[in-house]
Amino acid sequence: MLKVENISKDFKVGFRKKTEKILDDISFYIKPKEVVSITGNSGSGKSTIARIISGTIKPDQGNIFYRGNLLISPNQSFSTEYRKDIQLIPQQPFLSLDPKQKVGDAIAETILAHGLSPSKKEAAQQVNALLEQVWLPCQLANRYPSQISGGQAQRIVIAKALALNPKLLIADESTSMLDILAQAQIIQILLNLMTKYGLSILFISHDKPLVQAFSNRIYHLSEGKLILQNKE
Amino acid sequence: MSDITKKIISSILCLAAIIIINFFLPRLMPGDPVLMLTGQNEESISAAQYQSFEEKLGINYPVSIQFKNYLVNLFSGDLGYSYHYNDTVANLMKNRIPNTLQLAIPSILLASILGMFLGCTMGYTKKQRLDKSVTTAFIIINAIPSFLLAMVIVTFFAFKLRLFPLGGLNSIVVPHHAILAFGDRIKHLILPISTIVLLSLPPKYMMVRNTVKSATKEKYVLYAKARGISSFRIKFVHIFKNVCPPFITLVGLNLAFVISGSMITEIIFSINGMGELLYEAAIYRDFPTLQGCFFIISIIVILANILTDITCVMVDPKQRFGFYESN
Amino acid sequence: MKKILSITGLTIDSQLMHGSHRIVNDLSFELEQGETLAIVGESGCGKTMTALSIFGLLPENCTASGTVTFDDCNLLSLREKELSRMRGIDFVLIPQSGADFLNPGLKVRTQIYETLKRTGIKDKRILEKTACDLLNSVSFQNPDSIMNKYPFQLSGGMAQRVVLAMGLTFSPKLVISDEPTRGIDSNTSMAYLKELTSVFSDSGIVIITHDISVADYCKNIFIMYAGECMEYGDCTRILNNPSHPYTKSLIAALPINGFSLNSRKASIPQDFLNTGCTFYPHCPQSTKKCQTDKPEKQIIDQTKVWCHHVKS
Amino acid sequence: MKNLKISLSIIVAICLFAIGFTGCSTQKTIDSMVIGTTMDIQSISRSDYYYNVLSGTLTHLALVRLDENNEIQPMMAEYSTADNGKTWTFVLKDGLKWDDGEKVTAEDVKFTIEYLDKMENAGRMDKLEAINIVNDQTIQLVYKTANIRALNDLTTLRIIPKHIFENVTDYAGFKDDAAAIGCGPYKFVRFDADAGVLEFEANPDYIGGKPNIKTINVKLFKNTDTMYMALKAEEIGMVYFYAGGIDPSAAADLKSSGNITLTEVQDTSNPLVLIFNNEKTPVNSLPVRQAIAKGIDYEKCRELFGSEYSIPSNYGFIPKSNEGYIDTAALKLDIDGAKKILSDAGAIDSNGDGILEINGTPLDLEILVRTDKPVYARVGELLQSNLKAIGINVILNSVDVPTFRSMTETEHTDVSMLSRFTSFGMNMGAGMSTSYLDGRLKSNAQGQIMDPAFASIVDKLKAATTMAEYDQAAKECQEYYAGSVPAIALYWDVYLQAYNSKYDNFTIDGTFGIVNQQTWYSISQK
Repeated sequence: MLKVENISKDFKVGFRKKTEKILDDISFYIKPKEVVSITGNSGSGKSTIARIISGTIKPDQGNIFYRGNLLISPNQSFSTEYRKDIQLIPQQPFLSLDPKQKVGDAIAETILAHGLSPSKKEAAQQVNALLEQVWLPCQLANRYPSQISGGQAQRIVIAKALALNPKLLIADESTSMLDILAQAQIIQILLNLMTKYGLSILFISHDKPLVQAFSNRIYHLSEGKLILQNKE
Repeated sequence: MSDITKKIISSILCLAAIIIINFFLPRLMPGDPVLMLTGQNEESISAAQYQSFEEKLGINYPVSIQFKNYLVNLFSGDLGYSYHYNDTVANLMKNRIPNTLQLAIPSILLASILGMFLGCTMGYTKKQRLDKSVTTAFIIINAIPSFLLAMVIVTFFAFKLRLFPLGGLNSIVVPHHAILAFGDRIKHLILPISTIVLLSLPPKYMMVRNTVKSATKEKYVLYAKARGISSFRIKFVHIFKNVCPPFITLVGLNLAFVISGSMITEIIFSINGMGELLYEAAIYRDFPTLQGCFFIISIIVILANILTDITCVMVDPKQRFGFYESN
Repeated sequence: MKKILSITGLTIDSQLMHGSHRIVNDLSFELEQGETLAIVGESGCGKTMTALSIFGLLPENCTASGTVTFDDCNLLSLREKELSRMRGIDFVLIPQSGADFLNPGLKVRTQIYETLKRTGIKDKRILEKTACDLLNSVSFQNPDSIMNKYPFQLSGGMAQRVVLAMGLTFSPKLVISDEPTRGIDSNTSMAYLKELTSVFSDSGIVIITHDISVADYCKNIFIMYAGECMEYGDCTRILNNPSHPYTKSLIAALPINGFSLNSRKASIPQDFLNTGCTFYPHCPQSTKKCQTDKPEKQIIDQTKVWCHHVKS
Repeated sequence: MKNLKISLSIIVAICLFAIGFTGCSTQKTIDSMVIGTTMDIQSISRSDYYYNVLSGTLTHLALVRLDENNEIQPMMAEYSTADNGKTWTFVLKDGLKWDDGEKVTAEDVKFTIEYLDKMENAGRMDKLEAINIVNDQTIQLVYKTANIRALNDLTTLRIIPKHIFENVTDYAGFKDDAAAIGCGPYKFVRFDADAGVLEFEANPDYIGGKPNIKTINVKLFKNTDTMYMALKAEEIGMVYFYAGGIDPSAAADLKSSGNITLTEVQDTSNPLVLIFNNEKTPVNSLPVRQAIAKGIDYEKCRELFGSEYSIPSNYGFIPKSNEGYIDTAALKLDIDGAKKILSDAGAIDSNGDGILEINGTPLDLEILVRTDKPVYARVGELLQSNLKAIGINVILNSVDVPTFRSMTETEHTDVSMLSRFTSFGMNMGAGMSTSYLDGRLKSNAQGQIMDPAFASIVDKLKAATTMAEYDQAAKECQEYYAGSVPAIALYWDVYLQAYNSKYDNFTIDGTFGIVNQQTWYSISQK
């Protein structure tokens, strides 16, 4: 479904602007209904992969194909037609929520902005359905981000991404700051969604033992190189 | 291109814009440019005088040549001629800048040190009531108009208590001995400097206090406490270091204010300085002097900005060494 | 073995805008020299507050009552000055991730030196040597280059070890390690815990964590939920044979056990409840009694459990 | 203990005695006095306006001076006139010396007139036919036309040394100490810009003898409030501002401080004048002007804009202390009288809008005010409401200064305006304020009286060869003003001078007020 070919990315770092190769000629693929994980130490460039695939930054080299079509290349920005299909779940959910906006409204806003619902009323119904999907009670829609826990915020962000009926979810360290129970919930939810809607999930985490528990394939990123690891 | 180069280039562009505005403003403003540039509007001037001014100013030449002359003059240090003072603007400022600096430099230093010290102390203290009362006091001081504050200080310390002189930089009779003369000067400087310090302190204090207040919730402060580091060191080494960059920026921005904004203080304390020059120039519509002052002040602002940016980079190791964006 | 720390009836209340709020209720535990105790609970359960109350570093709006006996004196009744003299010497805090807890604006050298200076060393050369020794002892090959770096230039693991080295300065009697494993993968965290327990082998160690799997490295475990103790006892016993439903659900949710959950609602933030069992709203086994009565301490197999469903 | 008490009481007694003794005696010589001023003195250049003024009270002399009755008295020179005021001869007093020791000669006088004409466009040479040096001490000025009041102009001509200035081309930029060399009772010592102090010391060689004060310091203040504090704190002995007094609002406070004396000096200017343009409707009609003169609430005006010492003005408007002043009717609010005059002139309100019309033209009076003096706009508003009551509509037209000048002085757009008559301006030309009102003077006249009757009076003033002739013409002039109402002075005012009560016996001078060359010989200290 998604094919990443020979992606490279350099970053300029620091006051003297040294160039460092963050990603060096990496390739991998994701099939439908598959959980692919990328592990690596912090600073190894895992998030850069997530940001390239989600279209926030451009690669220096290489191409990314989505369903056989060229999605991203160094001179082609993200084509909007697929924007909805690929959704990023960021590491720090609170940063992507407006602290002055009720979480339900944040989801409804996404729905309305993409014209997925004809009216506000229906959008509200969709919000409730989405919250149900991520195991949250409907009442939570009326809370502000400061009134919910980290695990709940993460689930709100997943619900926001789900609103657009994506085909691929990129979870960037989505559970690393969560407690065990919350982490278990998120992973259960993601796995549920995968089977229910045929989603693919790109799970990015530093925690190898964690991803080994549920991934179809695991890649390890180290010094810019991506290596496929066999499941132990 | 590094950030500093970018900054310098934008400063040069800014300077160019200032020069252009300075040149065109009197020529585009309604009214006669000769009157504007000579500041002659109180006394009616005779036709002969008008003509001589016109020739001196070169107003009758085409604009391009005027502009060229203006630039040549500017770069040779000629900021124009004040017909109100019958002196070159450069000369006028040369006499006054030392006086203003005598006020400005100690004021900036004192206000910065005090702002930092009080801000750190009050932001860190557990004595809520003390913090609240000091902060409220500063808010009140900040709300007092500058001339009123200066007048209150003069009335109380100079007039009622007779502790300090009412104005000027020296006594009428300056003592001959160098140390006594220096003491005399210090005695005259204390009140005006205190006024400027009080005027420029509140924003500095508030900024430092609030930053420190939020920094006390930082993890590194908690850890430093847990390591048993003295609260003095936590305040003035640990938190200080991290409050520095925004503080330096604030002080840098404040520099130009202190130089031009000591206006009220200089007038109340009858000090022959830049602020007083600006004030008089504005009253008498002495445009050449006004323009000269603004030009110099803009240069100071630009320089202060560059300096601030460089200092910030020097102080902040993150900017100096660069860091990966944490993911 | 000598008893280092003994806490009885520790209760922490926090003053909020709308009244008082109980964060920690009636906790008791003790620690012996060389013992490692894990305090396990979800975020917000009050475990960090418990640690801070030992250090006397509770936020201003919080008050602690009960007794915290350390070295025969009640820490809660000490003055700030006396506490400050003990902090970092008699008991040290090893924070969760070194990089966040070190001052980003000061070099590692400065921060190690300022701790070292408390030993009375003034000579630059001796300072340097002692600091190098400390860093060597936490297996840094090149201590000098580490000391010239700023915390943000260190990797997470390096910063952790710097913090360990700083904790080692005064062979402390009590070490409290707050969330040593959050944000690092489980293999690394196990290695780190090993290092932690080995460098502080003579001290009593309290590990505060959300991850019940770290309990493998501890002698005793203390499981907290919403400010109250659920189960307290020997680690191996509890991990192999948990009695409390909450402990059970924690163990089940581990990756190794397939993230299984007893309840979908299990992680909704909990508040301390004045009546009944605090865990009853989320407990799969809850009954009417759980709702009305506080469970009494039950002792099963030397393990203390607070649950109505467990019979000794 | 007892000894201590005794010695203490002795000390106290001695102190009291000493205080009493010094307090009672009136000293003839005063060691020093500090004069506070807000005059903006930047340098000792002769072109520095306020320094030039100050030097006239201390270091520099003019040929003649005005005394407190505004009469001419000899100063540097005795004067005589011949040819009905066409030729004036001045004989310099014996022994006048410049501060550097050089003798003051007739050459210096000639040089000063010529030099200042060149450097300051003083315009004296245009009026002069010749300057004849009779001998070292005698100089003759021959005017083109006979002018009995030529001396008035010479009261402000401060003579400067030729040997210093003859090589000075940058007159304005000449700030050397030598620029301050004069021949008056005081010598310039120093100007300390940092301290804001000018120091003068008594000139021992001055022909008038040694003045009563040894050292005079002039302390420059940038704001009046601190200056008044310094006066109250006795840091300064008196405050002074040329052609101005203390702030009327500060008077009560200064008075109540107990150690300060306030003196009134008659203001010889007209601070607030409504000037009609006698050529333009509706004010080209005499009844309308007369009605307006009766329609203004002068009391309110003084209360709002004048000092508490201001006094009502009269129809002749030339202030009392001027040469040739006569009493004319006082200006008074008389609404019924104003209405009667207007209805007699045929003004009726036919459309009922409250504004009267004459021959169908409404009485719309446009008044020009300058934006740089906000008080004029407020006065304008007062006039608006006053005149509305008698059926005249006032339109205020606020313009900035350049526009004001071009409208009034260059274009002569025949509008009425609010302005002031300065003492100097009123004495210019033929005097009696004619330079403001004579319509023939296109250059700077504001009032535009084209009436031939007035022109003949002006000519008479100009042609006066004796003071009696001049006074007669002045009388006619003021009667003309009273009858034809070309301008209305809203009030007359005084300058308040404040000084420490320990000083006494100031002399008042027509040009400078209480600080002047004569004061230094009369002043005493308690």
